[in-house]
Amino acid sequence: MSFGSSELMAFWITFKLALLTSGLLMVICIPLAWWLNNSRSLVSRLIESLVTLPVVLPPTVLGFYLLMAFAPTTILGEQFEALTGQQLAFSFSGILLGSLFYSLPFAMQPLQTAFAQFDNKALDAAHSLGASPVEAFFRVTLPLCKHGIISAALLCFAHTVGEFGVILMIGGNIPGETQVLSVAIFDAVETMDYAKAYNLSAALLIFAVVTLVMINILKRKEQDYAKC
Amino acid sequence: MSFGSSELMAFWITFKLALLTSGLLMVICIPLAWWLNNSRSLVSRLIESLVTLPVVLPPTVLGFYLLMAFAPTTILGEQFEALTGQQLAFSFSGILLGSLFYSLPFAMQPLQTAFAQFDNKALDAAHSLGASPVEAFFRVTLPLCKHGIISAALLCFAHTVGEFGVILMIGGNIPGETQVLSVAIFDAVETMDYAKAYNLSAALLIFAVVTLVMINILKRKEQDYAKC
Amino acid sequence: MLNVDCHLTLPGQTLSYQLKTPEEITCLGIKGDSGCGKTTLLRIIAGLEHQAHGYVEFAQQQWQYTQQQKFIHASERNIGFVFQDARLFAHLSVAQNIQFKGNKRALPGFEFKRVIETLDVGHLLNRRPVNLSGGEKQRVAIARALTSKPRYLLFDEPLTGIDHNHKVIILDYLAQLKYEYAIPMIYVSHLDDELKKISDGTINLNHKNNPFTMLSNPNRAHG
Amino acid sequence: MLNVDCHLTLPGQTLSYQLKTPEEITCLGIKGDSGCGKTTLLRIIAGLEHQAHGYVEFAQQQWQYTQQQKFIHASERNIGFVFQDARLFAHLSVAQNIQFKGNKRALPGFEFKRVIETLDVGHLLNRRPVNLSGGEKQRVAIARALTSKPRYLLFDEPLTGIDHNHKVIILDYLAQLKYEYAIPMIYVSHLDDELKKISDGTINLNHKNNPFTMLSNPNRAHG
Amino acid sequence: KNIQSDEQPPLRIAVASNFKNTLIELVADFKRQHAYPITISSASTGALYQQIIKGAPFDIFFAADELRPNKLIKQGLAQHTQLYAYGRVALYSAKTQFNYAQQPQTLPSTCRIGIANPAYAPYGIAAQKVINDISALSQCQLIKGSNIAQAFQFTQLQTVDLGVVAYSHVLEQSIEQSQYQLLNERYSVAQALVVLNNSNHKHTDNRAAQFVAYLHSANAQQIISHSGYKGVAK
Ligand SMILES: Nc1ncnc2c1ncn2[C@@H]1O[C@H](COP(=O)(O)OP(=O)(O)OP(=O)(O)O)[C@@H](O)[C@H]1O
Ligand SMILES: Nc1ncnc2c1ncn2[C@@H]1O[C@H](COP(=O)(O)OP(=O)(O)OP(=O)(O)O)[C@@H](O)[C@H]1O
Ligand code: MOO
Ligand SMILES: [Mg+2]
Ligand SMILES: [Mg+2]
Repeated sequence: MSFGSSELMAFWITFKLALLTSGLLMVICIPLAWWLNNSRSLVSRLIESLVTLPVVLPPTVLGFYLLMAFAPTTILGEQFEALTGQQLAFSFSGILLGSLFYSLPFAMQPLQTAFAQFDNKALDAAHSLGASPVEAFFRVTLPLCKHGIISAALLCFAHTVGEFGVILMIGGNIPGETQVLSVAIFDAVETMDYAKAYNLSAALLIFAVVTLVMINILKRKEQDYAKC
Repeated sequence: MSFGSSELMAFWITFKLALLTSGLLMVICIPLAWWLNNSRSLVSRLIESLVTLPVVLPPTVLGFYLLMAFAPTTILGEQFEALTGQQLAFSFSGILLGSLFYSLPFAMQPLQTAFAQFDNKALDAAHSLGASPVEAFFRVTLPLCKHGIISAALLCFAHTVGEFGVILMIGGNIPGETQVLSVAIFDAVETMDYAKAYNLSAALLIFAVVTLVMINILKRKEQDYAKC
Repeated sequence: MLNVDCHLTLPGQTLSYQLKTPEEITCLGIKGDSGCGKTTLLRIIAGLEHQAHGYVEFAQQQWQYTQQQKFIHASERNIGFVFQDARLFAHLSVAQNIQFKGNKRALPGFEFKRVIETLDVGHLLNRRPVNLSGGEKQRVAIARALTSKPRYLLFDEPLTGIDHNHKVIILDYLAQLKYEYAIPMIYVSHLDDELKKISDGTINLNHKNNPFTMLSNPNRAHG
Repeated sequence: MLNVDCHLTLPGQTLSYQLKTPEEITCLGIKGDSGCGKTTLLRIIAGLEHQAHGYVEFAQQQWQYTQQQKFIHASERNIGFVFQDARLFAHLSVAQNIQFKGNKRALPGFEFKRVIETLDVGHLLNRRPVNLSGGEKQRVAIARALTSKPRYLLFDEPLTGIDHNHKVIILDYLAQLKYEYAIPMIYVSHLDDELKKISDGTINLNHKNNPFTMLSNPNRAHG
Repeated sequence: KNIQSDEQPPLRIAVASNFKNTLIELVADFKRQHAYPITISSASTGALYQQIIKGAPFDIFFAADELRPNKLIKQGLAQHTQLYAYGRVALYSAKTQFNYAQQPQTLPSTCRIGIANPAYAPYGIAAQKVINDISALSQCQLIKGSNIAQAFQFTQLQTVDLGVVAYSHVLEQSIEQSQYQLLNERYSVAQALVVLNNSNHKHTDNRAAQFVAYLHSANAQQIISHSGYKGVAK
């Protein structure tokens, strides 16, 4: 199979989007999940539930509401445009923001599971050895929850690669800017260019399998110490 | 807000579909995840990756390929029709099968995380007390991995509620049979009946928040013993 | 009573055991430096080491004979095992832990009430393991093993972390179980006074050749 | 050396401590039945019980004074703590566990090499905790606490599960640390001979009133 | 990457998915005279409309109906609409053992028909008219796709007995003559475009207008009618 420049571009945008989304989500969600798991307030229970919400809305509908929120007439859209001189909707920043929102639950759930199963007793040892709470978090909690973190990042990455309803709506399917691979494949199916849809899907799946197999082997190798 | 009978029907179908999907996925995925976590063969690594694949395909595209598989000209479609006298495409069984496929990764990931963090040492104790491997699995492993199981079921349920690309393709939007809520909301947005879209979304979100808050409070109550 | 000819390959080393003791022993003591393989031996006898190869016979029961593809699963050996690290079920209360196997009919000597009282765990029954002190966990673990209707008992340093007062009472009880009901036991400990009180003979795993010593013990069982 | 007036509410009970010992003690022994609150006391002194209310002073250091909103975080108390259950970091090798705090400059008496040798853990350095026996874990835990450049030492039944040979060597070393470098220590144990060897006075938590007994101990520290 | 002859952004065309393939051909032909970059974004007419009212940076909007362009004019986002093609509809059945497309009256009583959703898809509205007129179809169960391409796919995969589909798709997929029946022009879908007001500020040389003008050329009209649409030549 051979791809044109617009498909290669779509590959690149997809990769960039998925990587940024999963990276940023880890930065946002690791502290958030930790806080949710350690707080007992009703507020935290509410936030915990709100965070899962994007998942129950059909992506296109979520995209529609996000589009409304991103419009230059809203505070968000206005502020963004004032700051960057660029419109939020139909820009890469826009689809990134949408992806973050959309994949949030898929980052949160595995992280919360991991933190919930994490045994706080190891932290006492770290504190007694002079590690501050922050240091202990990075040197003890995170490594011991590595499996959950990899799992979360993986789900986010994969989910962002496959995302298309939201992106189609807030991205506007603009080649070279917001046209990601999933939208390109969707387009190919819609225009009944089945060969292209098949080739793009196959390339995507092969890329995904290779990445996943590698990650899973890695995960397995390092996993056993966790059972101490 | 008030809903007509077709919306109430859509609510009911959505609920039934989500419940069946998450229930069946638990039955399928718990043993599968357990096996994947305990096997070190390359085959299991490959299956582990394959299982995550549906997530990288755009739902509509996945739906298109599923529709191809469901067509009466394929073995699957033919056999199903021979067995039930009903066509697989555009039937409730069809969207159920599609949902199972589509939500599989969201069941597997939290389960695998939970099993990976599970400490096998408790099993030795169970065996020494006369529990067979199967009994020990049900009485020790499962309860100790409860958090991950709830998390997996939750993600599946929510994800199925929000699913629509696949269902749009293989469901055919038949009121009372395959028209789920997400498709109804999508239709409302497309028809520019924004009030209806808004009402349905709001109802869905309220239902989701209430369910999730309840589950999260439950989860929290029972959670602490895990840190022993 | 014990006849083991077995080896187990662990990452970095292979442990092998050739042990044979006279038949008339009821309680076999085991000692040896930390890391010499006491726990591993107990696990092999219990059937918890699936990678172990060889022959295991305990109290006339042939439990493993790898050459003949024979391996009785741990759950079918009717043992009670007290682990070095208690290993309570975190999701169950103390009462549920103790009744894990169900306690419809207790064996004579192992009556539920008697075990609970001797081990002084009655006031802990509604607690979760996470809310117990180290010694309390250990006592619950002993109670759990004893109420599981065991026909054989394996103790891995059961009384470490238990205070003197409780220790005396529990050890007396175990000695009585051995004496009255002739329950075959293995008892691992670092403390000679414990071993002297309960065992009829001891294996010192530090001594590669001829590790067994017979003790003349007034508490020797009837059976 | 210890002055504690403190209470802690646990699910189902409130533990309270009013303890005051003479200043000239270097190593304070603590004993008492299992579940009487020894570990909890140690955790309060270490600053690991954030819910404890009251006053904690140890070796002239005022570490907690709830009325004055004073609470020094555990990580700033310069303590070495040996937990009853080792509590090694599962994701780190033995060497990484021992060097968790970094070992740029060791305190005199706590030189890395000396600690490793005395605790006989040199051959375990590349292992993961999951691959250690119970006694080996405990020895690594002691080594980890000692190499962390502690100015104060808290031991919670450190030598349980350790065989006689190692025990003698380790206890000698601890006594020497106390004697030569006057490191303030608290040592919890059920065994009188251990306490007699290392401590200058003991608190028996079973005795609600007047729990402290001074020992005349030949190993009393210089400082 | 496209080398841009000047600093101007590309000409951005939004198109309803059913016309995308035809538009690609038109753009390729147009580019022989005009070398500037053109990008094509496609989605359903409804989605594109929503994006445009939220400020999507498109210059020309090829809708699949007249409704949405007219709305844009009412909202002050465009000046005037213009028809660019009539989409034609056909009956199509892939079940080769039957002759449903030519003789719908032979459909079994438990038949299923694939159509685009009449609630919002322009081709669906046309399909609804067809069903109303052909009594043999009104007994069938309707399987509604979200657009006309889905209706075609349902039919092609034989998951429905008969589909009311776009003639352009029939030609594109080289469907055999015996499997479809081109329907009367009465059922045609009038497709209109608008040049969006925003566009005029972006390009100095009226590119949008140039492209729209090109559509009336003989070349363009030939491409359109070859693709299965009825042209709009005056
Ligand atoms: N996490 C906890 N939650 C609730 N109660 C606890 C918890 N930890 C200990 N306890 C209870 O507090 C009391 C004191 O426990 P502590 O661990 O201090 O005892 P200890 O003197 O160290 O006993 P041992 O000799 O068995 O280690 C006991 O009654 C115990 O059951
Ligand atoms: N899971 C394991 N993986 C690899 N090696 C292990 C494992 N468990 C124990 N070992 C090693 O096997 C040897 C025997 O361990 P074992 O636990 O049987 O010792 P032990 O005699 O019970 O010691 P202790 O008195 O400290 O409990 C030791 O060298 C130990 O490090
Ligand atoms: O072009 Mo449509 O929106 O499928 O009728
Ligand atoms: Mg051991
Ligand atoms: Mg204690």
